Amino acid sequence: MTQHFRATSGGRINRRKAINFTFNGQSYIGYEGDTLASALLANGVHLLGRSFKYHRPRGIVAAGAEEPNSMVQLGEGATTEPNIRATQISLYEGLTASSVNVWPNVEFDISAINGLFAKIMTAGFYNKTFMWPRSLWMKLYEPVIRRAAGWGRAPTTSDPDIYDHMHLHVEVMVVGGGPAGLMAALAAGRSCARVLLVDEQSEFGGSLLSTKRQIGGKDETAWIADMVAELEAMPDVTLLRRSTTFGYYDHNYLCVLEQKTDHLPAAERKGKVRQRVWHVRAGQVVLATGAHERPLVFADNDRPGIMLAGAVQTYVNRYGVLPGKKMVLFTNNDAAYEAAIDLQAAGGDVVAIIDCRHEVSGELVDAARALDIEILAGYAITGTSGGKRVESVEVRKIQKGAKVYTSAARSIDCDLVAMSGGWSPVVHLFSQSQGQLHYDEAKACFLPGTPRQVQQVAGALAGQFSLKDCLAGGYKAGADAARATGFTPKRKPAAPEIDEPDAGEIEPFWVVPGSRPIGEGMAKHFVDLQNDTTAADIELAVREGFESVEHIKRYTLTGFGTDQGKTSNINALAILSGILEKPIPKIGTTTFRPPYTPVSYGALAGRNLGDWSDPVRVTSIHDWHVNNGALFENVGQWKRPWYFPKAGETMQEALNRECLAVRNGVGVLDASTLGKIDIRGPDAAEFLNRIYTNAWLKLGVGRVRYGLMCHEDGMVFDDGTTARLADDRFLMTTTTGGAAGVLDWLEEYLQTEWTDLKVYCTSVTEQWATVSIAGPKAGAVLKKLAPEMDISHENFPFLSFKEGTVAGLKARVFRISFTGELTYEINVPWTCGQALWEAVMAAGAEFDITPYGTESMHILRAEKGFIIVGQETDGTTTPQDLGMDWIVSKVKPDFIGKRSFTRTDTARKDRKQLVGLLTDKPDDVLPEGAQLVFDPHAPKPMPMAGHVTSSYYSATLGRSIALALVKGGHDRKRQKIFAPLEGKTVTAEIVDPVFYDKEGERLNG
Amino acid sequence: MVKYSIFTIARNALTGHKNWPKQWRSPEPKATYDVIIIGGGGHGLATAYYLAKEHGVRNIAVLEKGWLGGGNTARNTTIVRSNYLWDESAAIYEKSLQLWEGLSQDINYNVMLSQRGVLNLAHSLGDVREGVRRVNANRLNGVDAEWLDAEGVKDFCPIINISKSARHPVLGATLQRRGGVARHDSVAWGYARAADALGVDIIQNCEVTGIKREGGKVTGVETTRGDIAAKKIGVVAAGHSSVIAEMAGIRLPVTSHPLQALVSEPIKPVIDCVVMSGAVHVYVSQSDKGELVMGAGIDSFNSYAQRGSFHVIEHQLGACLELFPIFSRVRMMRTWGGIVDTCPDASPILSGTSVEGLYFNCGWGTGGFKATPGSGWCFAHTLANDAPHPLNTPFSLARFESGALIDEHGAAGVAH
Amino acid sequence: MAKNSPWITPAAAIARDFPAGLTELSPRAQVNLRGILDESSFMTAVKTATGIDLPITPNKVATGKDHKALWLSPDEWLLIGEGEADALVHRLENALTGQHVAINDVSANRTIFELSGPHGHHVLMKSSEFDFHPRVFAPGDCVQTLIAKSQAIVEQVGEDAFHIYVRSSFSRYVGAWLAEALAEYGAPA
Amino acid sequence: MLNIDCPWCGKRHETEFRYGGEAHIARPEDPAMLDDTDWAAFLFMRKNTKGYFAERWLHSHGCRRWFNVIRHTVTHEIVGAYKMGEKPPKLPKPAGGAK
Repeated sequence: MTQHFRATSGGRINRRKAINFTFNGQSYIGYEGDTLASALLANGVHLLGRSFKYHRPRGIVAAGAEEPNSMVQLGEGATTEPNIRATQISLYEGLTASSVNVWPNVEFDISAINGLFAKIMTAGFYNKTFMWPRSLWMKLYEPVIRRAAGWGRAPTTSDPDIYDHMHLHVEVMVVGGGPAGLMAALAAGRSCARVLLVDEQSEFGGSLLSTKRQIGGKDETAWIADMVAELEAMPDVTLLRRSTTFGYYDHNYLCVLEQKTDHLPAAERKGKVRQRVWHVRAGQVVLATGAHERPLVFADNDRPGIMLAGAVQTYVNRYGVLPGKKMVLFTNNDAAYEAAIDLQAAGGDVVAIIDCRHEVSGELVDAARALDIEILAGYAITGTSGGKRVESVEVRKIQKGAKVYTSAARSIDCDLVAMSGGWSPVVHLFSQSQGQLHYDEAKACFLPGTPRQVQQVAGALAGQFSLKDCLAGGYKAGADAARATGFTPKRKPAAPEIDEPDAGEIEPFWVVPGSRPIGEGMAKHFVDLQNDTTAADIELAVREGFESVEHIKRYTLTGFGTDQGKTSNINALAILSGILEKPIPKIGTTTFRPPYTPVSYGALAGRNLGDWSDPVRVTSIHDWHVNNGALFENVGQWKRPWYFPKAGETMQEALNRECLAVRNGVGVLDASTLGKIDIRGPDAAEFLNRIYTNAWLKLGVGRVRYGLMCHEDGMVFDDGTTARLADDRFLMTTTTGGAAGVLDWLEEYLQTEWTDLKVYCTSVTEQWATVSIAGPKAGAVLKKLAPEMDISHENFPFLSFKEGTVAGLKARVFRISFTGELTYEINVPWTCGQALWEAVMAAGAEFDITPYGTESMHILRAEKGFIIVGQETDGTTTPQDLGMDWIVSKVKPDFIGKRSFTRTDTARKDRKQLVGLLTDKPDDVLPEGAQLVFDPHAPKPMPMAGHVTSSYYSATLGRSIALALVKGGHDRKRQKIFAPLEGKTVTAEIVDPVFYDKEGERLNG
Repeated sequence: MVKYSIFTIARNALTGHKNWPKQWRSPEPKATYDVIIIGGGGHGLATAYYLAKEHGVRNIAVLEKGWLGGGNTARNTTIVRSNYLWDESAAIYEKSLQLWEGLSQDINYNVMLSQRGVLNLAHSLGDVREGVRRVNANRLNGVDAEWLDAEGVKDFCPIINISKSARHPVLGATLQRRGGVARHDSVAWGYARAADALGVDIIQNCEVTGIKREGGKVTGVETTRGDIAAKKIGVVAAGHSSVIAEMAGIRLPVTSHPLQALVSEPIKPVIDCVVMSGAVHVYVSQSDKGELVMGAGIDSFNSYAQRGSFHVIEHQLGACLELFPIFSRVRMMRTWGGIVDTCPDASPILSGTSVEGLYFNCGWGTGGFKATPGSGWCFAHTLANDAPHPLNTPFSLARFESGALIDEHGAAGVAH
Repeated sequence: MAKNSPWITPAAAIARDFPAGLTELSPRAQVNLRGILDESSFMTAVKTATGIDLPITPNKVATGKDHKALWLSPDEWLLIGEGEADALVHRLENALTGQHVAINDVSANRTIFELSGPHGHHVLMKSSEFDFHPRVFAPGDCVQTLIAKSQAIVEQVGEDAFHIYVRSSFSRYVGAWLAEALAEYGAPA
Repeated sequence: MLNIDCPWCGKRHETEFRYGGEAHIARPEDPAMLDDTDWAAFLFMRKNTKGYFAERWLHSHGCRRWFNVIRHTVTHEIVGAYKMGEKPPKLPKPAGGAK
């Protein structure tokens, strides 16, 4: 194929570098610098897709982010991407793309049959039907609706590309690299402020890329190059191209999507970061986001070949493409005339300019006349024809304020309709930053009002529509921004001489009637091209009582497409204003929400995937566990060994082996993950006395005590042992998951409530690796490792600790027990953990020392009836519920949580209380989480008595055991209780929660 | 009320759709009503509807400061389910789900309830324990619930990643097949239309600025459209409950937070159920338009702004891609925020107050949308009888004094 | 000394894969010190024990002959020196007897990475929300912030060199993250 | 992403902090003397101000200090931060639009 619609010269494309690409299976050639849209237009391809509801043929409307129609499926396989606008795809060698949501193809799309039912498929259609018979909704109606859903397809495999994030702080961030933005960046940059300039295009210049201008004696290309060169030479100025500022959040926090490789051929992308999200905190923000041209709403304004006048100008001037050879321009303003003039200059033919204003005059009008272009003032397009491309327009003389135009129709043949309904400043980011908008009658657009954040606006966004005003406004905004952040701008340079035509006047014209009232006949006046919302839909919505603009949007889906209504929102608003006969400012504006344009999930996730999705914490003995076949359990962010299966062992076999080793010989556990907090100061004991439910003042130095912590509501939230290292010094341990929360909570009380207490808390969790050896042979192992330590029961009793040397390492050894067996917990510096572990394994070898994991630990402690916070408790459990009254001081006047114990519900006698359960059949292991009832025959909803919190097969006892919370359980010992499971009901007896060694005789080995 | 059906649509098509009546009137406020509902969202409109329909109260005004359905009704992720842990929660949400199941027919407005199943994923042994506990509790409470292991999850939702080497692997899930999604706007509009047909005055753009009281009883409200008298006032103002409470001189145990959500661009259907993961904060379903609808966790700080911090969303998408690697090249199209008022126990308040005639329905936190019909039904009962229905008796303000909280925090039941 | 002889650095297993610009430092003596700034005897005693005037300006580092002190909070500093911490702890304990202080040997509590070279800044920009620009953060500055979602102390030790102190249990994760963040810039041979 | 002014460390991103809810709630001197209503008020009743609000933050990943902030709960404007025990800054006059 050849590029029949490529102008013979001009454009910012590289004609020496041809690029091959494929669209809908057909091969084409474009040039470097093209977008997919410009290259397709150069090849005469206008039909890119179908609309959502009626599947009408659709083509390219715009040349940038505001494009409502031309979404394609880009690429294939693992890197395919749905719904990318052809206008935003830089052409690269080997690009493949296809139309979305068409079947079998875009030329012949079966679903176009929907068009026949257009009269029925009005706004609100779904709400009013598909209700009978009820059973068919899920079986028939919804599946059919769902099949029609969506545009493109997600890939079916994971994404091979890399994404990441950057964080940047600058004094001045400039959004938009058009003339105003460039000037703003220059002014701020020259002041030496740190500046970030961001633009979504592949090159800076904004509107200057689409127009021909002389600035200070240079053409626009030279002027842009000079500006960029000066900015690039500044060390603290960052320039981001192909980068869209998509979100403007609180406190001048903005997010930018930089597309780093999407314009490269596949082979050059490998190993590179594909997209990067920049998180920017800016002292001042200069918004210079420009303006979008508005379409005109007229009968059948959706045919391929009908596009925005500014887009025509862009295709002609930037890409050297003639989007058509016979163009009709339809406008309500002078500025759009430039598109006609430029097309004609590039070799196209402008057959007529239809201007809906009755009086037209001015520099641009004169220039068009000078080119012998016919100007029909006071006319409008009232219809179009053509199948997959516009072929002619129907033109009528218009009467001001008329609901229909009855004048004679004239048909004009054409292959391109350029339209311009005026300009809407791109207020999206300004709105996102909570700034209020105001409507400017003269300019017929919404402009930024008072900002809520520290920012400036400049250029077309600020209503500065001439280049001269843009340059001046941009410079001022940049200088003001720099000054506000403490920098001194250089003296303002003299304004350059600029050659530009006078933009002239605009006369708003929101909807163009045809020969029949809107909504009658077959003609459709599209407002939102992507969602097929028509002016008639808006009228219907109002008729049905929807008057708020938000209701209208939601009822008709205006602005809910992937373009988020960039070209349709203001037209919809104005049409609504006309119907309600209320001025536009009284209608309100719609809300602009992030993102400005869609952002891939991959970019938003950045590198926070897989192993990076959440920090992984490991102990210093982790490698040993891995090398010895441990399976791991996630506990908070920690990886803890779950159990250590040997070859061929089932999980239960491994657990049995591990548990029996502890009961009969010796086992070893990595307990390094417990939180450890050094608590020091003259008031440390008093502090613990207030924090824990039990008494701490009299604990002797060298002794250890177990404690429970409650929140003020009386509910248990953490537990652990605390050792008194010195009169004024304690070492507290917390649960693995609770460490950070407990430390914050301790600091909260010290810093905000009890500021008179002299206590310091220091986290030492990772200062100490902890190896726990448990079992009747634990003493023998320790003796070998610490021959000099007196570990006799008299001199090293339960709940005490000793400092000394273990395996040649300086260590602290605690005699505490979570298994009920003789246990030594040995603390050595974190970095010596593995050395200690290996020494323990070597010393224990003769006793067949067995490493065990969290699961065996849970079984062993359950045999002893010890709780695990978070398993036996769920935020609704008091110490008394757990049968742990013994640890709640009756003497202390106050401690955290005490007052709550006497509330009427908390003091109830029939609260759920911790008990043991023995199933009638010893082999039945109740599922953890089984619900318990007293009457298994009660009808549903069945009154429930509690639930199983822990349940295991105990190899020690040769049967199952369970812990449960049961209503009034403490007084129900020996009663039967039932667990109605799916398919069977298990009967159990309520027993004491201590199943093994009730007298605690095994503690001493 | 004109009955909606395909036949009515066809008939109207013949006349160019020029004869559709308004779905609800826009009446001027009267001087006096029997009951005033403050808040024209789903819950408020449902309350008015059931008051009129079930209790015969006809002289009702719903006062809405903006546009009806414009609060959290318009801003949620549309998930409907009833698989809550505690008996009290399960009962009220199950009542709600039962009302959902006949709602389109009841109010003659298709709310597009799509019961395609809700998975709540478990990622740790603790999650599994909680999930199994909830399934068992649900079953005994008459709420449909199943436990699926990881393979079962994959069968039910094939695109989910159940790799054991994932940072937070999927170990299983609870499944409620009757759970699903509904069309959020339609719920407000449908209730509004049905309530209006029963004579309820829905008054939009009418902001309440004061609660009038005499001798410890309410006598009416001051509004931006004048004073309106009523002996009973039901406040259903979601995020703004505290603001109204302050007008009446009472305090509530609620705080308001932003809750963010997002949708992707519409893509061809890839996921045919609702997947929720409380542990990694992912809530996904796909709308009938093809958008992936996703909710995030609440922002930690108090706020009345309908926006939150972006890192909450970025964090959520990282977790999302762990579960659904094929979403990486799908693009986020729109984000938004609502204001939820949350109670210390993550359960709602439907209760009278120390001011006679003043009732509050609030504190639904992130779980409000699914409760809409049940909440309205119970609150209507409470307003009509000046006494709570057994279903909402546990959700009184008194529980904060007695300590009888209904703590859904631990049970992953808090999320959406 | 015996105490640390079998010392295995927490990131040892991955450190051999680090690209140029990233290393795990050999162990340093690290002592966490808390005390009341207002009590002049405290400052004097610390000066006696360490030769350092503790930094009282937030996020500054004071450097003495054998040690340096990093400001961590209004009543907390991290003292760093070569070798074992015991001697330093003893000197501090002796000098501060009778005062309300907390002195903790935390030498093993944190792993120290050194990030250096032309891309150190970029890696920090990828990994942290803190502003490490030379105008804001310079040699002699330190900061407690998040690096790759993990709490860390970052100290600038030279024009292009940073020390990153992370909790030892996070060191594998953070080390691997930093290595990967550097990878984009290619490993100079 | 709020930019929160830690009174010691200066402005840092919100992710370094933990939220602490309403400020200036003192734990009762003698909880035993309170009836259930007053105790419930201490436990659960919090101001939920729409407007300028005094709240607590903890610089949990920085200097680990708790401090107070005055922040507007609609605009999220931060008027100032102050240390525990210090007097709050003067509130600005309610600005237009920020009800």
